[in-house]
Amino acid sequence: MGFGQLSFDMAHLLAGGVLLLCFVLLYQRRVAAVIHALALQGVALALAVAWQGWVLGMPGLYIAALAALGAKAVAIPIGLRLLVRRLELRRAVDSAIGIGPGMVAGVALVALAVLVVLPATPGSGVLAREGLAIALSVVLLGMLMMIIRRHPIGHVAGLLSLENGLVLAAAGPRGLPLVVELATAALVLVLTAVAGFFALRLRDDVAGPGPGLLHQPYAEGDPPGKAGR
Amino acid sequence: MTPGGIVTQLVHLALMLALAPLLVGLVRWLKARLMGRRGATPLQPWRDLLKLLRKQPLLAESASAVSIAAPYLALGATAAAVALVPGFARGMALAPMADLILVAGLLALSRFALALAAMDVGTAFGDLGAARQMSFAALAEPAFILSVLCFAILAGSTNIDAIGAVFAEGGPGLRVSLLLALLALLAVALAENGRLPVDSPSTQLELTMVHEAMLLETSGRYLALWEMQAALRLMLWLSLLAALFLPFGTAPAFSGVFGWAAGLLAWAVKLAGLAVALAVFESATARMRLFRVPEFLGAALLLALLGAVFLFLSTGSA
Amino acid sequence: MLVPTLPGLLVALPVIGGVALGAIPSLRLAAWLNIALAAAGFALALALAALPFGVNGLLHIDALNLPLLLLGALVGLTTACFSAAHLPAEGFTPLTGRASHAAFQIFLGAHHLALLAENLGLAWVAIETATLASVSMVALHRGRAAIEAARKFLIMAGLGIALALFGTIVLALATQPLLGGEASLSLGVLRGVAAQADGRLLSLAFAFLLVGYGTQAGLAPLHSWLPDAQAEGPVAMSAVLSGLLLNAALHAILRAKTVVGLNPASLSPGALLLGLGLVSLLLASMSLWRRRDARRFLAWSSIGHVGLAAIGFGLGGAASVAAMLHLLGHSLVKTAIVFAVGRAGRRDLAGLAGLATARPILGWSLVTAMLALAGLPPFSLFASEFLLLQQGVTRLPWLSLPLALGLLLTALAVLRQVHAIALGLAAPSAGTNLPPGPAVLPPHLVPWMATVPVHLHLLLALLLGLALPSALYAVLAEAGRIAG
Amino acid sequence: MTAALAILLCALLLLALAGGGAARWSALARGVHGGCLAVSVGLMALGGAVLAGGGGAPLLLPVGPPWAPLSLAVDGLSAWFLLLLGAVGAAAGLFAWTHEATAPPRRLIAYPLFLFGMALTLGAADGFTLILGFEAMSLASWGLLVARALESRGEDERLAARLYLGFAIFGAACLIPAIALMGGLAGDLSFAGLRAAPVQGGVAALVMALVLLGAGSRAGLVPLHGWLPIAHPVAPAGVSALMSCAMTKVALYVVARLLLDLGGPAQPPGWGAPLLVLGAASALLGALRATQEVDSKVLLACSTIEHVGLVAMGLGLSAILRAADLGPLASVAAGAALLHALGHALFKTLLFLAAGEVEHGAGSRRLDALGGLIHAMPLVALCTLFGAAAAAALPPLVGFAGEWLLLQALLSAWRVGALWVQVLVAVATAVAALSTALGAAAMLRFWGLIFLGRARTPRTLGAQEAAPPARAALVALVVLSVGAGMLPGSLLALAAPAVAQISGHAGLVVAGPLVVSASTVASDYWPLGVLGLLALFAGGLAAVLRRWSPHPAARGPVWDGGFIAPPAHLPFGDPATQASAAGFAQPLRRLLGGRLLMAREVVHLAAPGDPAPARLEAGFHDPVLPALLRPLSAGRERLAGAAEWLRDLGIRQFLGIAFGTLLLLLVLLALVDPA
Repeated sequence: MGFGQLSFDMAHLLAGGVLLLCFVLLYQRRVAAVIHALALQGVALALAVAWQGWVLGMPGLYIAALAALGAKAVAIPIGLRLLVRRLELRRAVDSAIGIGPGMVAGVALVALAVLVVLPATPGSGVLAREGLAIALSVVLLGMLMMIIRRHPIGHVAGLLSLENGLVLAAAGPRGLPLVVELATAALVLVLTAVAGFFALRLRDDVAGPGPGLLHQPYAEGDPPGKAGR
Repeated sequence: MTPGGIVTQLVHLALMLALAPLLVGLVRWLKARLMGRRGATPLQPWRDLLKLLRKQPLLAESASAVSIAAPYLALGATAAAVALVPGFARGMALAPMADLILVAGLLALSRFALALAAMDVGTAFGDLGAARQMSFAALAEPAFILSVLCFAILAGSTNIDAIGAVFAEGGPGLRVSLLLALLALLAVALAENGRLPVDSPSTQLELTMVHEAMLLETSGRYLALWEMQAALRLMLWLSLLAALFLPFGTAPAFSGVFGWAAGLLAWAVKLAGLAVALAVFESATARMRLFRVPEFLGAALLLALLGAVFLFLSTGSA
Repeated sequence: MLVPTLPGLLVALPVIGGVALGAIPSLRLAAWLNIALAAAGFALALALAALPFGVNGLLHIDALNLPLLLLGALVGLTTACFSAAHLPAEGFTPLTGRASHAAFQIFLGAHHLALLAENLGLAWVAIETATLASVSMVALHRGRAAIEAARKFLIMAGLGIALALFGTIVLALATQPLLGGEASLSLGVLRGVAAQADGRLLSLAFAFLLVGYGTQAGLAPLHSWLPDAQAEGPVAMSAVLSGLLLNAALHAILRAKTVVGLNPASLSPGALLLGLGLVSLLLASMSLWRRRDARRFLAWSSIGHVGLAAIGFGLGGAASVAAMLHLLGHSLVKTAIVFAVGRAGRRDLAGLAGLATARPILGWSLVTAMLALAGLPPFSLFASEFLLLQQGVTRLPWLSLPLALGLLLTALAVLRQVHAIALGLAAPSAGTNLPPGPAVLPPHLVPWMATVPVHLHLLLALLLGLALPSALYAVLAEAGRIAG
Repeated sequence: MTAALAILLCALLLLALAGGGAARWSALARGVHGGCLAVSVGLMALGGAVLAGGGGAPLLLPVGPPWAPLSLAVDGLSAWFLLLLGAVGAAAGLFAWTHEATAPPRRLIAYPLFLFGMALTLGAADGFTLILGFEAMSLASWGLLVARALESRGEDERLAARLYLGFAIFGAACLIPAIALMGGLAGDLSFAGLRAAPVQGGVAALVMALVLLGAGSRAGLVPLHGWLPIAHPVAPAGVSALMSCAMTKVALYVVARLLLDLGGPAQPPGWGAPLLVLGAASALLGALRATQEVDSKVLLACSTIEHVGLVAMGLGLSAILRAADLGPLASVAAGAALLHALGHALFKTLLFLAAGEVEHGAGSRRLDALGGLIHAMPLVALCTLFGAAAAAALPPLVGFAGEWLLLQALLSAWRVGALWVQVLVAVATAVAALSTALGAAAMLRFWGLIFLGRARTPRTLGAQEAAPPARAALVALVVLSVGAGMLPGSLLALAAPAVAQISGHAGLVVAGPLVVSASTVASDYWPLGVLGLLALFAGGLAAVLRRWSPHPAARGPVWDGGFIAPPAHLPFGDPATQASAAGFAQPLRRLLGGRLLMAREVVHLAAPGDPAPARLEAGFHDPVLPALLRPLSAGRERLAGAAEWLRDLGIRQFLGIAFGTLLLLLVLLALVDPA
């Protein structure tokens, strides 16, 4: 590879920053802190992507970085803050399995990701694999967050973090085709998801309170004793 | 179908028909003597039959053609069976048809006809007798067929004539299986003929009757036909037992008049012996409760099965 | 980017039309335009069938996507017809009605694109679009339950799509070293180098693609959104969900399988697919029994049938042909049932009891379709299930027990409902509670538009089962070969 | 020949289409029934022609999936069953033509399709067509049951239809894997291909089990018989006859075809044992239930189970004997099975149609509501008597011929060396004889309670003789079954190709027109001779007595053991003085019912001083169906309940499951090294 060691070290440093911020996200209990960490992660991601764009000489990645910066570091955190205030959500993001076990699970996931990706056949780029391992870890941690957090913001943060991992993976290798388009599409997806999530939540609140509606209108399950063939 | 076969067949049939009521009379007389009574003459059944034939029959208002036709059918089927079972001679004209299963079938036919006649009028006793008779037959029939299995294995055929021929030559010798089959067949014979301990042929108590219960509504010549059928059936069974287990002295159809005479003598002795045995047995036993009868017949069935299994073991299962 | 060729037109027409539909205020006009667009799409798809197979820019046509494409265009047309007749009963406001029409057409375009795309990235974008379009159709429907279903759909599908993207990227990474550092997402290129690529990375990619697209395909245990979304969306949505979205997602998995399967060092993608398929079939065969809502019942049945197709594709060989035929037959029959249930106007299964007595034509059509769904002859599901069972049993004898058990339980569960419909005492208000709405079609056309699709689908399923044209069979056999 | 079959099948499809039009033109109903009648006669002729002259090459049809194009062929085995189907179909068609001048279209569509399915199963030349026909048969007959349930709107009918369909699907779920396993990897499902590569070893055992479950459930073999007495009586009499006489035979045909013809060669002796055991169990349980049932058609359906069991015993025995290289004996057993199948088809059709006439005339199927019908319906009574006597295996009728051959085969099967076979066969012999005797008791009870005695309800007195076409059907069946009983030798000669296919041996040693013989040394059976003897003795006796005892019989009131004359308000006597259906069954209920049928009798005595009468409660139930279904149903419920926990999860848990799936795959990836 025709680049100096520095460029890879730098890329890994930035990617590692994104991963670290995942753990920060896992660690946070308060909504405001989560949103802050999310914004920071967006900044780190934008930096990583931009660095890749510079290293690889792909100006398209600058656009992706800019989009990431604009959306994830600025727009989404602000939007989330507004929504939290508007919907009067709880301020604490409680976790289903506790912070400590959550961290342990996160470390285990990272270990799994490394186990899966790193045992390389000779000849393929070890360094590229490291990047992939980090991206995989970020994706898995994002999913973990979606699962262990009970708060809506938890879902959103997890999804966004997951998407950060995707962009990280996409921006890593050299010459992935359509990378900008894919990154944009992923961003659109996440934006739609978040927007849709809250829009539906808003409509839901307008319509009336009470969760678990799906299970009520046709409370399924036969009455006992009516066990036909 | 040799001339000798035809002649012996005709003589056999005539003798059977003539002797059947006499046999019944003989058993009754012997029983009476054994019980210390004087008893009616053995000719009494024939007298009863002729008297009944002269009387005008009385049919119930609800009787249908079944009551009229069934006795003929039953007697016809029994007579056909009787014609097939060898008596004093072997190799009679109908010998190729003399199949044990067919005999069982003909007996079933006459039983069926009797039960139909019993149900025709629609009385409690008739129905009760018919139901009981068919139920007992349900156990008697498999016992009979399993005994047939023993013969089929030993003689290679279910033809009575062929079995008799093989046994007369002493082919199989004495076997425990044959003893078991004999016991089973005896039980079946007692049940089929409505003898003690299954059914009392001379009971007056309707509740315990099987055979007589079915004849309560008959009279005149129909009653005569039924009585004759019963007598013929007893004759048939005794002849069958004699032909299977005491095949000695039976004359071949071609052996001429003197041979036949010897055969007749042997047959008469065998029948008389069996009649005495029956009379002695009946005098010594009491009638069992009705619902003990299945156990009796079930035991016969198991004996026959045991006989077959012993046979498999002793023939070395090839 | 899309060159104006026939395949490109097939994709572009509904998308442009959808945008236009969103701008038309008159529901009546929109309904007719909707039908016209779908009809044009169907005609284009038919014309496409006459083209030779091959790659055309970013799009390609081969035996694997052509039958699904034809099916999609047909179901799109019949669904458009049906929804025009059924629109008054859906309770749309003019605004949501417009949006719903637009979403429908965009969904169709995205679906076609997902099938036609030769580039995995493009396919991913198409499926994302299709999913979002169907989410919005659910979300636009009336009622809070629809909103909650849409939320569930959105989260699950969003996660699935994200995972699928990760899988796509990993796939590109795995082949990158072999392409001289230039990664590619073109199927042809990937297939060319897959055999030499790192098997572990390919397996990783397939794992993500399977879980990601498997969520859209409704494979258990990733199916959770499907029953709710299908039950709470409009009827048209329900139909295309079962009929088209699941097929498109499964098609994407198959494409990934064709690439990964070439590498001997990868985890066998067929085995993974078989496993998920088996789980789906068995879970569906049990879950069907406690259903009370008709469309949830149908959704669970879809899960089972897609699972069955996955088993077939997982087995490969002749079983793939069976699975292809099964997908076609299932879509036809399932959409017919969705139409009929929608037409009956009751959504609880108990409300359908006695329908055959109350409304004989509709009821007996429904009974026939349900019998076909249960895999009874002479419909095509019987033929495909027969071949599938035959292949499964002879290739993997241990499979015969779970497979036969799953099929038997599924069929019995369906037949229980058949009995209720055919023999049940008619529910007091069966078929009378269609909520009023503005009529968009002349009254004499309504019964035709509503029932002809049902019968047409059944007739086609019958033809596929009894007299499969040899040309189509050749295509299916080729598709089976491609799918491996 | 095969083309003729194809034409007949097409005609049936057209008739089904025409049946759909009967909603508008009600005159079409008669046309459809007439058409079915004509096609049935055609099937009969076709079967006869093929048996006499040989069939043709398989005919590939232009329909069907490309990997298994439908194909038709009629060989000896199919032809024999086609003959049987044609005979039953013709009689049922005549009955339907009489009684169903108007019928709803759903029934007119299903009826020809039912015939179509059976004919297609019999004419199939490959496994796929066989399954297709089998399923068409099951579905169409289900349609007939549904039609009936819609008309009567009774809970029993609905239950019957549901059970029926469940068992039909179950049969398909067993038969399809069985045929697939037989086809093997090559996937050639044509009979020629299947015959060329017979299954072996464990696969063979699996195939046998599946076929026995799949086809056996349709044939009504114990323990899968539970639906049969519920479903068969529901349909109209003609359809009941078709179900009971033709459909069970078609299922037995499938067993014979798959297990004996295609899979039979090169199997161990144990191959036939399960069939023999199941057959014996069916014969016993069916006959015993027939002695207990109180509904005439249910009774007949149970009797069908008995006779199907006897046929299955013949088939199983044939397989055992064939495996032991006792070809001639195997052919006796196979001949017994085929002859009895035909005989049963004839006399049971007669009985079902007669039961239908009785229901039509006297308004009930309950034995307790009938009685004395011989006065009102003499011809029906006479015809039924022939059928009942044949079913009771009385010589010289057709039922006896089949059972005679079967017993002969059983009696000579000890020649198979293995001790277990010998003991098994001995027990089977006892069971066969026991069921025959039980069957006779059941038939006596059936005929006697319906036609003899006095009317048990006033309605019975209003019964009328059957209509002329139905009478013609009954008389024709009597003639056919008596003829078949008289000429079993000719029939067996006709069936020689079928016998050869089942047993691998050409046919009976001695099977002349007048005589049947199990072998040269074993015994002979001369049905005409027996008839001659019977006629001679009974007729001669009647002639003699006419001379000697010429007194015409007088009529008087029934004596009845001295019962008082009936009161004026009971003009036909107190029905309570006749045996009821349950009462007539009492000896056998006590004898055998306790264990096998869970029979019970409880006397409820009133407390001392209470003037209430004592009551006897008696009854029975067949324990097999509940014992089979209840655990299955409970297990299914438990599984369904277990699957429900998924429904109650929240979105977080669903995400967790998806995550878990992904993690599982990753862990698999980390652990397993595929290279």
